[in-house]
Amino acid sequence: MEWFESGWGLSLVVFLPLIGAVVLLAIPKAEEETQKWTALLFAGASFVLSVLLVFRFDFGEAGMQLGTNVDWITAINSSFHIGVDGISLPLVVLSTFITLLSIIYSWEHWPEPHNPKAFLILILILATGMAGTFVALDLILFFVFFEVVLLPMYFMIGIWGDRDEITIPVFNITTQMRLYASIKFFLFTLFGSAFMLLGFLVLYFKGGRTFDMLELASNGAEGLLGSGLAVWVFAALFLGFAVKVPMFPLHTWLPDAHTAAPTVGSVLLAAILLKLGTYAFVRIAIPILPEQSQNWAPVIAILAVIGIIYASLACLAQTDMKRLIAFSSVGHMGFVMLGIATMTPIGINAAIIGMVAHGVITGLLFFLAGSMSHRYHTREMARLGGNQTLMPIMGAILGFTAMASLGLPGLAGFWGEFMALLAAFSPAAGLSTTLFRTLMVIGAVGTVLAAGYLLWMLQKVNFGEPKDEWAGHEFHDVDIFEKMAWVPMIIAVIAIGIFPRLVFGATNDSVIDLVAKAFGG
Amino acid sequence: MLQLLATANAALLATEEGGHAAEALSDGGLLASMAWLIPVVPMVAAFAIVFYGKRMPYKGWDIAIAVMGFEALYGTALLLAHIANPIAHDFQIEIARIGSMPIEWGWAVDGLSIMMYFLVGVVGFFVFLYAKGYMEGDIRYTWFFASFTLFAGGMLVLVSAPNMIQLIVGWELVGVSSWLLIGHYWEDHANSSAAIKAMITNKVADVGLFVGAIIVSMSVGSFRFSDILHAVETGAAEAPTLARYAFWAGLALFIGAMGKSAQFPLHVWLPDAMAGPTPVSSLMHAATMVTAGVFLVGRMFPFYLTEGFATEVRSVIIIVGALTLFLTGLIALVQDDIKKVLAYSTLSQLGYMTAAMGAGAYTAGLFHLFTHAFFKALLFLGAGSAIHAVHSNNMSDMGGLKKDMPYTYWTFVIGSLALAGIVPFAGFFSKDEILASIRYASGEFSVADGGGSLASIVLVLAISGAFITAFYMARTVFLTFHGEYKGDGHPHESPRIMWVPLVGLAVPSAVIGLINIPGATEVFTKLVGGREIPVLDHHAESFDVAMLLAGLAAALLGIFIGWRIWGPDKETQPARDTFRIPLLYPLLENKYYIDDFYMDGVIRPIRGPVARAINWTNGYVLDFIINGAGLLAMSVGKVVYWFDQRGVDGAINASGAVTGAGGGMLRLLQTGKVQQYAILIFAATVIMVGGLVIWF
Amino acid sequence: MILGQFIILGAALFSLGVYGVLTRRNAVLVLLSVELMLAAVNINFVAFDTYARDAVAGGQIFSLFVIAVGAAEVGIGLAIILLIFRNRQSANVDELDLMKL
Amino acid sequence: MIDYHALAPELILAGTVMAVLVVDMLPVRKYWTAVIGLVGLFATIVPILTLGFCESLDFCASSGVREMFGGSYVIDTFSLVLKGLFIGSAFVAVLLSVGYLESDRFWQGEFYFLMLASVLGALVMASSRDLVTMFVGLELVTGPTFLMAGWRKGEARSNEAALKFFIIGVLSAAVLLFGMSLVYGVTGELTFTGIRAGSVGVLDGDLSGLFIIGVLFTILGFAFKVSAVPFHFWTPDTYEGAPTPVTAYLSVVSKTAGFVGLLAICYLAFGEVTTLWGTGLWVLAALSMTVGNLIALRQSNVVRLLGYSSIAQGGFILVPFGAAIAADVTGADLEEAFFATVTYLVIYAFMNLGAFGVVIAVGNRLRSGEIKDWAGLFSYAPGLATMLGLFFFSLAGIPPLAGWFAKLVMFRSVLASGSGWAGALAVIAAVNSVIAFYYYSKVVISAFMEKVPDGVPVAEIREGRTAPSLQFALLLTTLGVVVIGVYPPLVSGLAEAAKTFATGF
Repeated sequence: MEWFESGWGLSLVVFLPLIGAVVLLAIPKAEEETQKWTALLFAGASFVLSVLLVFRFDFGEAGMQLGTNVDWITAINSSFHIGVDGISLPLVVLSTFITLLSIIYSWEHWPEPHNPKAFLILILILATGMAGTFVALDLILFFVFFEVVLLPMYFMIGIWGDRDEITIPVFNITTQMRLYASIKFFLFTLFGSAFMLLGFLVLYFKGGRTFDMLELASNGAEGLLGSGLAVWVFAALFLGFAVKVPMFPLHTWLPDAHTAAPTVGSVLLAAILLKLGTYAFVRIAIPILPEQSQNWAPVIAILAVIGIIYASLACLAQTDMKRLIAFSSVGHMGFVMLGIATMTPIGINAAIIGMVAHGVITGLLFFLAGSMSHRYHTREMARLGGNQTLMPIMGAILGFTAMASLGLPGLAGFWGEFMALLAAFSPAAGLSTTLFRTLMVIGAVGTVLAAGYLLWMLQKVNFGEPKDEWAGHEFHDVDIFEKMAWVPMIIAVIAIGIFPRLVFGATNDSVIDLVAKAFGG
Repeated sequence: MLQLLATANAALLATEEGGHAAEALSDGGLLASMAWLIPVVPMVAAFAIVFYGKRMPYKGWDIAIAVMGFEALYGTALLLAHIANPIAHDFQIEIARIGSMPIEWGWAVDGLSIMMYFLVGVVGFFVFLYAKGYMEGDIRYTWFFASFTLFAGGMLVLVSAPNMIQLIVGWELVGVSSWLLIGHYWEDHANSSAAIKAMITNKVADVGLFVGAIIVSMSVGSFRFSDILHAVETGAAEAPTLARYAFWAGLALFIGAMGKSAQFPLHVWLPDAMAGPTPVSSLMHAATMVTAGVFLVGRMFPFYLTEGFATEVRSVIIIVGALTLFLTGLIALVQDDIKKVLAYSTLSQLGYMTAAMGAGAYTAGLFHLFTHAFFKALLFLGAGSAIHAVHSNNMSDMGGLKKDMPYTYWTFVIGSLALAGIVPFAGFFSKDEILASIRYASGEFSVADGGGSLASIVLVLAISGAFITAFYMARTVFLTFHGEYKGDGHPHESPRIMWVPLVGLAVPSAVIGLINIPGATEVFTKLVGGREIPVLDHHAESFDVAMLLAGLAAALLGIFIGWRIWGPDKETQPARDTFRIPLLYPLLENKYYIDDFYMDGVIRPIRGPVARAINWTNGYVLDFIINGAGLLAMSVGKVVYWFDQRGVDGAINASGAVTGAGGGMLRLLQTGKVQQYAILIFAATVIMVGGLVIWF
Repeated sequence: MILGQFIILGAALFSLGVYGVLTRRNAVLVLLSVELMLAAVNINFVAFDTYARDAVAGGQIFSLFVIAVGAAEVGIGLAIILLIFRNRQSANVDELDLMKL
Repeated sequence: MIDYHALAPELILAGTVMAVLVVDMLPVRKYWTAVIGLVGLFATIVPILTLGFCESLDFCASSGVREMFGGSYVIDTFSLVLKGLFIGSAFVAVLLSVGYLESDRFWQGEFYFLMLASVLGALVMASSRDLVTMFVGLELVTGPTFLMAGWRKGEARSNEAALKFFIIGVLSAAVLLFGMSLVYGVTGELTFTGIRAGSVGVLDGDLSGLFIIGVLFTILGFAFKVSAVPFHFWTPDTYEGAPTPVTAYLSVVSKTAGFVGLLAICYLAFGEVTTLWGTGLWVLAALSMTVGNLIALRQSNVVRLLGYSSIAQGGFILVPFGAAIAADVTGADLEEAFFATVTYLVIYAFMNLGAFGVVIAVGNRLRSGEIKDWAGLFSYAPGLATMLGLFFFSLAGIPPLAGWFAKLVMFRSVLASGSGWAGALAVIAAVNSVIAFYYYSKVVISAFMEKVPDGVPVAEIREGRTAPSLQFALLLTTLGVVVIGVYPPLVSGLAEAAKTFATGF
């Protein structure tokens, strides 16, 4: 296993899906079964290897492991430096896990216009981008992976997305949902990441001429920048990361993208893509620019809490089930950002478990919303109702997932929310306790609103008598592929809820180490 | 008002003396170390029922009743062991570590939790037994028992909690399973709305619980109750952070308790929770859920009692308790739905418990919780039995059931007498202790300062409450079981599976008060006092005769007036029940308009205009900026493109028009398109060159 | 030698050329105007060369190149103009607006 | 003495040009002219390689910089890399032309003759270090392209493109020459080194006015070549009207030659007067990016869109120098600018040629360059559509396609100088790269996400075959765009070698 631990294992986890995509290219379009099995094979192999990583991972060690550092673009001092620590490990596993389940789910659920080959290729490319972002330790490598996910997602939304006509408010332009959403998604993210890249480059030139995250952190790059410049660098990074998270008020791409995307697209978008932004805050912003992170922490925290309340209230006004779930993501990511903004080990731990939990739970919610709209051909909650009668298992899973989403203790979602609030009680030294404690209370109020919109959603969707329009319809309850995709997620939600060490066990040491290095203990 | 609070505090603080000498505590041996089974078994069983229940002979009820039987036995065993030799021990299993704080699952085995294990087990057992008969033929029979088991299990997780995290977990599990149970008949919109109301009201209170738990845990640096209470024990000087935020923490925790224990003004969910099947109401109002709040205050009691910590919060607690017991009792008077009467009576009794806690009477409050659990479960089951027979919840459809339903009648009367506080039934002893405690507090208060009369007012309210309780219970008994039958069909006594539990609960309702006669049998005092950190509460050494007489007199008066109004003349009962006192009646009928205020003043605006405004902002403000920026770029592109293609013509034509007289010039410039490009190039060059020549 | 006068001559010729390019409608005349500009360039080169007494006579050599290249350009230009004339019976440059907005 | 090894690329190409003419006269199939041309281009690569790897070769007489003709003609790594780029681009451009010309029965022999002659001019420009050689090289590049632009003789648009191109071309050549004459007059020198030496302190002298006009007129001549705003007006019309392979050639080879000339003359000749043109380049870069992108937003024709896009891309290429000079950077940091420019030029060649290749292939089948007519391309020609996506998103700079690296090094060199002016230009560039994505994606949206319009003979098109030469060209460029994108050192190594040009500046 020497080879495995010297970076090959990690590289395979990242690149196997990409190899799979290339292999898929060679398979004729007609042979759909072969395509599916190929995709499953590569995604499965990537997942198995990522689990193997967990077993080879030394949990007593806070630093980077199982990685490698080889030359890549020597001309600009950028190298192929990868590795995992406790912070990235859960996220890597999460990304391979969700990818695998997405492929399983897709088996019999192809959005229009069909074309499994192209769809699977996109999923696999996405998988590489997602896993790659979590293991990259070089800013340029990170940037590339960070951006690689854009194109597949753009095409997924644009080609397989929702074909409903929408009218853009104020300007009265009518267009198809998927076209508007896909380009909005891309432009937003590109805008953010263009500035993020500028930030990276300034870091490079002023922070010791290296793109290596670890070196930048240990070099004290921030000191080299000088505070005047560091503000701008942080602002640039913030823009890039915050768009991806997304943080209020940069979130408006998200409801559209999630609503328009095909089911698997929404799942991947919610489960993994959003995490890239928050992960970057933890991995890049805090270690490299600790002082600026601290200066900006109140702003981030305030925006995060505004996001929580704002998104929850917006949820209450939604009539479209998917859009509701999409807005709820903004709220949940608000808790994650609040945790990060406290700059404490507890807060960052909370953020990471929040990311994992949100990934699984909201992913599952999107699966459910997708499957339901596939059956009912509508996502209007007013037209649903009585789903529990028509499809008892689906309804039960929806109920379970909604409970998990509102942060029911004992399920995965609780830890992220509660621990983030916990951390807000005593933020890192130098941050205003009054502010953070106020935010803690407001954030806690957000949980009430979250309960409100989720329960009312359940009431509208699941409860009551079925509407007359469904009389005579034969609805197939959850099918085998859906079960195969969802049961592991349900198990994960419960397992993490009951035994959070599954995540904290990996993250805690690394987070303590990270915070200690950034803020000197 | 503040002045009042402050002086009341001074009074209340004075009660913090006495207490019990710490006895030698044992770790409980095998019985305690295996007590993890108590919360785990029902949780596992709930899932087992979901997946395998339908294949069982009794469709899952068999699993559920076996579990509850186990709980009752284990609870009883622990109780006996504890009485014999007080046990106080925490077991903690670390499940994660966050920062330097461990997160743990565990189980506490001490007086307080053992009392709750026993209570939940025994009352639960009877209710589950009864539920088999009551739920027979239900469309979701198996599912009901799964969620019912989860409900009981959640409560056991809660009471077994040795730390804040687990308490919250159990707390929310209870909440969510109550949501499932209240909304059991979710086909009807009203039922699911009631379920949501319960959950959301509880969630509002949970903000308090969260905040309180966070403040306390973070100040101490541990989630463990033992650590927190130990910090309290060592005093404010040793735990300055905790002491500094003690008021807010205590208040926040109490707000949490107010939700679960349905204290005014967060009581609104409980009456609506009647939408669930009657066994649910029975268990929810007796041993589980509503007791959680009082339990929490009991768990954290030293924190509220110790000088330098949250002592000031106690005046809030006692006021809230008194208001609840009095105001909700009045509402019970005007209800027609028998379950609603009982629901408001539960609220009122919870008010007693809370007031007792506020008065610093740990034992009295918990003792009332204990006795109340038996007779309230009994009353609900009895009411359920009547409902089962009549197929209506309304007392106006009942009447004269006495002769058809003897078991139900007699057990219901026992329950009612216990609730009314008639000697020697259980409620008499517990209520008396509460009155005595409050008087003790108010007495001290009067001595301290002649100004306020807070505790005295509370005492008056409490005694009036006793009167009201007896009054509405008399009304209920007479309207339901006496008089003429007003419903359809012929009511029959319920099957044995339903009346056996009634009898089973009637016995403790009658006699269990005897276990804690002041000065004589202080079993319960020792029971709940057996904790690792001693609870230094006030506990009467003997009967407070004045209070005993006052309480008893109020109760008897209530029964007497009730009998006078509804008792003697059977035919005209309903007519008298429709008697409406102006002003007061509408107020009570509309529950002081609190529900309306919440609905129209808070929920609807938030769900409606506020949410829509936010959504509007999203589309019309934020997106407007984004789309506007995009479209602006497009329009600028259009302008630039126009200029690129036509602008040169335009500029030239314009200049030509200006210099119109110079026709030659104009003609010269009316040139081809290629030349326009050339002109522009030259113009650009000339500008650049000119600029630079001037510059240098 | 009076350099200034030659420079002025060159500049004047150049300006005349520019004027011609900008105002003539006929493409052949435009082409001739460009030749006028090239002539101005040649005058400059030769004048500067002589004034500076350039040892390698760079200016003069350059002017030879300019003459040669100019001739080639005229060849190309006339070919294009002929082509256009053949296609649309006109060599007016202001009619070239097929691809305008 | 003449170093024939050093001159071998030019000589071989010149020989090829002759051979093409001769073969054209022989009674053989006309595509043999193309084959000869391709072989010749391929052969030209050989001496470039031997010169480049001279150090590790036994027969190579001397290594390092080779100077000839009194320093007027120089072979260094910079010129070698660019020569390689020219040859490679020309190779692809020829491949693009073959099918196009055959299908429309154009005159083939002369076309390749002209194209190769133009390439020869580009090779000369890369090495020339005096005004005369530079001018001759430039004219050799430009002259044949006038004719190539008008190659579709019967079509009015093509004629118009040629005439516009010609008139603006000769006009700017005249302006350039006038500028050169003034520069010569003030400094008395024609070689770049001489001019640089002679221009020390000239701005403070009596002749500063003449010198300024000279320098600016010279730069203007090149600005026309690289179609920098506001000297870009001919570009869209010419690009649209000219045969598409010619447009491809113009937008890559001819444009790159312009950049090479601009760099050489600015740095080597006008190195002492950076204040004079540094700000100018900054403005040109900012204007080109912004105006090019904004106008491209409005385009409905793919070729015209690519025309404006290439204007904007030209702006991006100018950014490193605009920033570096505005920030008054010298030495090692300037190497970054050269590195960035060369990298950008190489990657730009791949992606732009590829984009035009797709446009030719699709245009051949659809007979339309209107974006809306391309709707649903993915459904009936998935391969071409995918390549379209690759090239257009590469142009937009989205990883992992090669364009991202070009943009990255561009930003990198800007920020290397670290001044406020440079930062401002970086921000402008960043915003522009977002705008650019919008119009590139417009084409992609049409091709991938919209329904096939009525009346498109889908079945027929599906049957249609892309010429093998075009397929080969597309394969080359696709591979280039993807492989470079994933492993940029392939390009950065070349650019590393070329950046030594800046040393000593």
